[in-house]
Amino acid sequence: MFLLEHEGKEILRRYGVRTPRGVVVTRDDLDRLDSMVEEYPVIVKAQFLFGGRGKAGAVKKADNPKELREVVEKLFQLEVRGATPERLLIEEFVPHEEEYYISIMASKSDKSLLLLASRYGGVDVEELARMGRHILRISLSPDEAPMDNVYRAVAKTFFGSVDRDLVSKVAGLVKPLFDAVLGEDLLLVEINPLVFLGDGFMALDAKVIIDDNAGFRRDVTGFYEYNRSMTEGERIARETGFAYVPLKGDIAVIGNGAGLVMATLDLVKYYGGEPACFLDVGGGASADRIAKALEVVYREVSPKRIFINIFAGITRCDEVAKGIVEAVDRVGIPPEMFVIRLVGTLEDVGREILESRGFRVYKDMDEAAKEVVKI
Amino acid sequence: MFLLEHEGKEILRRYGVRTPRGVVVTRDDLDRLDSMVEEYPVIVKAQFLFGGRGKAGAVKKADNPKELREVVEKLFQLEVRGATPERLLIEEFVPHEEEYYISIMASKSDKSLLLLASRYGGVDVEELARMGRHILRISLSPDEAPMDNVYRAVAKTFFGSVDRDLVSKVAGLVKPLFDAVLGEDLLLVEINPLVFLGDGFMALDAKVIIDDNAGFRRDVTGFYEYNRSMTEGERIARETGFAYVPLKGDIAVIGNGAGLVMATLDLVKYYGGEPACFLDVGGGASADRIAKALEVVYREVSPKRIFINIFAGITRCDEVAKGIVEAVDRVGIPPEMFVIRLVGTLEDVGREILESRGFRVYKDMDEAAKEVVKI
Amino acid sequence: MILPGIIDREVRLLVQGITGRQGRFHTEQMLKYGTKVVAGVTPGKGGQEVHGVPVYDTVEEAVREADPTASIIFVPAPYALDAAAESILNGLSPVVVITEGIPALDTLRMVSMASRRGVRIIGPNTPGVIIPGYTKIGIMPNQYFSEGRVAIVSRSGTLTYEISKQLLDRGLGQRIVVGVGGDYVIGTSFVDVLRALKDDERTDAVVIIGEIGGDDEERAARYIRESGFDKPVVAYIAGRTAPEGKRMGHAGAIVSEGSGTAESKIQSFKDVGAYIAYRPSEVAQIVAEVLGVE
Amino acid sequence: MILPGIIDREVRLLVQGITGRQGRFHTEQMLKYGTKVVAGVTPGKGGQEVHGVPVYDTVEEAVREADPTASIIFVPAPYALDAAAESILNGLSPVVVITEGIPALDTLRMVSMASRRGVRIIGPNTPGVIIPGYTKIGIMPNQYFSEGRVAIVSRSGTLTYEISKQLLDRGLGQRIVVGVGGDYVIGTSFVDVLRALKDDERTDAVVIIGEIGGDDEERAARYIRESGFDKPVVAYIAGRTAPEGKRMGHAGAIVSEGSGTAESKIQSFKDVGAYIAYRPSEVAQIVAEVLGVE
Repeated sequence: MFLLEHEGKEILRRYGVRTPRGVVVTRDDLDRLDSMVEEYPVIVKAQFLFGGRGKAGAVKKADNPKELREVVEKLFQLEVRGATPERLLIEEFVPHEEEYYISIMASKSDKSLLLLASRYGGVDVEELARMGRHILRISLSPDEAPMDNVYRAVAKTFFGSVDRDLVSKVAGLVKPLFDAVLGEDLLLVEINPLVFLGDGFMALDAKVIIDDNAGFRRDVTGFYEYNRSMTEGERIARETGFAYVPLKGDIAVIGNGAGLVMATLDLVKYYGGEPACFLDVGGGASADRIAKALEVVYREVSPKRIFINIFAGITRCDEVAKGIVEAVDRVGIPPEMFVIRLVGTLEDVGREILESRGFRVYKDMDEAAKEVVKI
Repeated sequence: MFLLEHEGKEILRRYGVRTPRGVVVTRDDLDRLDSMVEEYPVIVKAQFLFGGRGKAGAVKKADNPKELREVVEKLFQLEVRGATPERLLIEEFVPHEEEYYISIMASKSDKSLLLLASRYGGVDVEELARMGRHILRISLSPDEAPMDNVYRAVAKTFFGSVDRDLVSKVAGLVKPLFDAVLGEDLLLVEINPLVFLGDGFMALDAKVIIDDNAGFRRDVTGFYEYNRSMTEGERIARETGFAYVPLKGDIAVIGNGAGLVMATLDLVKYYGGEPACFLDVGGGASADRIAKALEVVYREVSPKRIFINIFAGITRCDEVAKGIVEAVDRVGIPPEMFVIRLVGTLEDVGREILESRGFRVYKDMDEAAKEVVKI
Repeated sequence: MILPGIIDREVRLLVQGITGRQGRFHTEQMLKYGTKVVAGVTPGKGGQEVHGVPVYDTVEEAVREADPTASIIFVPAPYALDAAAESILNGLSPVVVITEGIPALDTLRMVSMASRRGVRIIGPNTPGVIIPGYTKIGIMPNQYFSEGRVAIVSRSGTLTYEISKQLLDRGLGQRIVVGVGGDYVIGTSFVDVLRALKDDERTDAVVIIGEIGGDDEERAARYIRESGFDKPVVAYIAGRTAPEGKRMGHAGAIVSEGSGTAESKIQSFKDVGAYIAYRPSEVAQIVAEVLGVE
Repeated sequence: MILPGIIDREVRLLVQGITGRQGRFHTEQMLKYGTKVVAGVTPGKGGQEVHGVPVYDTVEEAVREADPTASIIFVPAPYALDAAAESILNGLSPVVVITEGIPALDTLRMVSMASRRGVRIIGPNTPGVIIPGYTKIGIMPNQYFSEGRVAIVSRSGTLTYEISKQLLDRGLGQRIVVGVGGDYVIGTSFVDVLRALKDDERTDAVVIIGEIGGDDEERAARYIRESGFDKPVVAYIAGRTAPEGKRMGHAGAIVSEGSGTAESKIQSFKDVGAYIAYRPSEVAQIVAEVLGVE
């Protein structure tokens, strides 16, 4: 789960990383702006769930209350990638010279925690790599506490020096970052730009991702992304445990298994169709669950057709068939909307149920996909 | 460094392990015994730096002040392996049925921390192994905190059950033990017997070894073994950084390198002599250091002969030679006491110095050893 | 029949979480397949039996009593690290982690404990491993696999059964099928499996079923080039049409800020001379052509 | 000339603590011996040179600038773990730890970090490793070693030079000499070295110089039997006359409560058919006889 910048910074502060003084405002605060901001200049940043805000014009400076008002109004109207911000972060302007980069992530390729640092912050790390900038990489297991050598390497990277005082300042940044990663189940904490103010570091930005899987041991329900405006279908899917992603097309795709459903989307597109959603019912779905999934999809994406692709292992084809019948009878989905491909466990039973209700049941995924795109 | 039982128990208590209420007495406390012990019966244990005290009669029960007095006087006179105790530990008598065994050690063979546990305490672990008793073994790196599976395995071993309450009681013992090992640089913590009192465990005994090498990060100078009556030579050796062990024979053995000195002892014995000490001057010893070593040995073990065996790498034979000359001139060691074997770096210079003073210098270790035993 | 590097010795399987619904069901399925399931563990359920398999309270006890060599884990996510650690500490390998939804830090800890002890973790969130005709340590339906000479390594479950069945329909059985798992962090990567297959005389061709997210496929391609891997490789990548920033079911299946795209993966495989299948049904077709089977 | 398992690749050496007295002296000695010392590290001394070897502030920088493959550590005990960790994190192997007096927990951490990453730690408290005629990563005096076909693995320093010289006197050079170190916990044990030597075609015979304490010798003996190790082994154990409970110089050299005795070690070696030398001078004599050299 992505955190908004201000949420990420709250976590950083809790672990002892300095951030600029700031205040979060919503549209409701427009009339109270003057009382909320005391010193100028300030930096105003639209809070989006993705990076690249600088380029998108989502970060602006204001030197006085009048400018602040203008900037705030402008940013609340800013649309980036189809979204307008619900919150802005207004922060003290922090003069600085150098900008640094640092991040720690759970790294798939290293199978460990990976620290990256560069003396050139402000641009993203992929760009640093393309520019041939030196990027320090250190891999530690979660059980391995960073030692002095880690702080020295970072100090050397930032300042070209392992001066003791600098190294201890670096420790005062890096140790808390590792603590935050371990303490909050972070998949990523990235500070870019990071600045050095002589007596220590300050995080001017923060990109933080919390591991959704850690929900059983820490509360992640308070964050913006968790509560962002979801579609009714997304909400039901989350409650029910489906993997569901609404898309732009008109052919709803439902199947069992993430890989199979992805492959089915690709196949629909391959034959010229446009998927309306991705919905993975998971393994061993009951008839009820299938009917529920169909209901979500039918109500929400108003598809022209529904492509059901089941390759049954633990899943039973009879349950799938019953679920389809239920969806038709109870939810009222028109039978002609379905293209059904069904193979595997109890295939014959499922086929019989469906054929007795007049459905055609495909064995071959390609044939079914070809049929579904003929709308 | 071995700790006395009461010292080990103090550490355990600091980490939250229960031990019997108790008091340490020395010979000075003999007249105050009555005021020091309030409840009876008590167990009185002579504090030695080695195990097997039960068999040696160093543990006794007393049911009243009179018995206590008798027992205490008796134990202060007890001689085991040539030592009499300076301190006794008087503890409440803890009635119990089962006795368990648990230990954690820095294990050379496993290259990790090794936890051993057995449901049969009271005898030592080697004996348990010989008896074919099941001993639980779990190896963890110092970075790997024990998880529930460790506590379950111990609970299963002790009680044949993984009942939640028992497992949590085990956790309340095992976690503190690991914490103590990590927090105090222990090479070994062994509780045998360990007893279970329904609401938790209690350590009736404690064998604890602290890593001497950790002296730079924790104070180990307060313990009994550190302050035990040492010979003058042992004290000087510790200050100077020699490895020095006084022995019973009459041929002092000095060399460079622990393995070489051990081999030299063996060789002396092989040819029928008895070593008076082991002294390793270390690598690259200066003339002063050599003279110092000779002085220690001469004063302390009053040897009939001094066997110097130097195979010089970093060590320089000229320094060794000068050291010998200095010991003769300044300390007054009779030249005829020496048998000198000297090879390696600057051998010729060293030999010349010594021969000019009338010493015979051997090249061959065996020849020198044969010579030294002819007393 | 073992495949050194993945399964190093005869498999005597321990099932952790054997008394749960999933554990029971798949124990039965594995027994039917012929897997030597010698023990189960569920703390507190020691002394029971599940389909004739004795259940123990601890792995240590199971090891003493039944001598298992490998483990499969059906324990819920909050307890999965602890369960895996217990098998790792007892030297079982591989440890196949079926459980879904394990926090990444727990998986990292698991992998780190394992790698230090030379234990192989497969998964988490994997259907497991099957060596048709020999053993199954997993949850894949028995009927879609049969002894043969095509190795499959895959990040997906159902899609693998689909492709495996299509191979069977063409008379092509499997040497081994390894589900590496759909999670963000996994213990065994494509490269680990390729390394084991490189000189395996029972393998004629390798099918890689990848998907968006991460760079395991790119690393596999690099390994193919650098190691001089000379068996034919057929790659299929799912998620070519997945939108950026959306997690497609699997925790690891996400394209973020332009990295982890299907295009990048397909290109990497093309660059090293692998055959690319654009539809699942093409996989079996290409393998058949490459091996000259019709 | 490398010995896979101990030294897996061409040695380009990094010296950690190069600006200290010991570091400087042995860098010079190693250079004289022909070791490719390519870099040194002392934090805060970056930019200097020691005997022509460039000094860096961090291992990471040294790796980027000078591409070392292995490291030797002369850093004082309180900082040795940190220094070793730095080399381990940068993938150098072997890491030869000369430092004496490192706490056992630090060594355990070192070994654990290393084993997880496939890095070999030699030592601590070791004279190092020498492959005569090729490279020296250590502090042993150059003059007592010469190219040959006898491998020596030893817990002792000076005693090893003694025995090595006696071998030379009989015309027997060394394939490799590995000081495993005198500490209580060490990274590389006798068994690790024997495993590497087992199929080494350049080794005709192996000398094991053990001492009291621990059970490394007993494990080596067991390995000899179980692996079918078929090169002749000559064992010498120091400390036969050491009293119980006294630490004889080395942290690991102590007989406690009847375990770790020289008798036990000698008996173990006898049981597996190794030749036993009772005096240092017998070692070379036995090796010469066994190899038919006179």
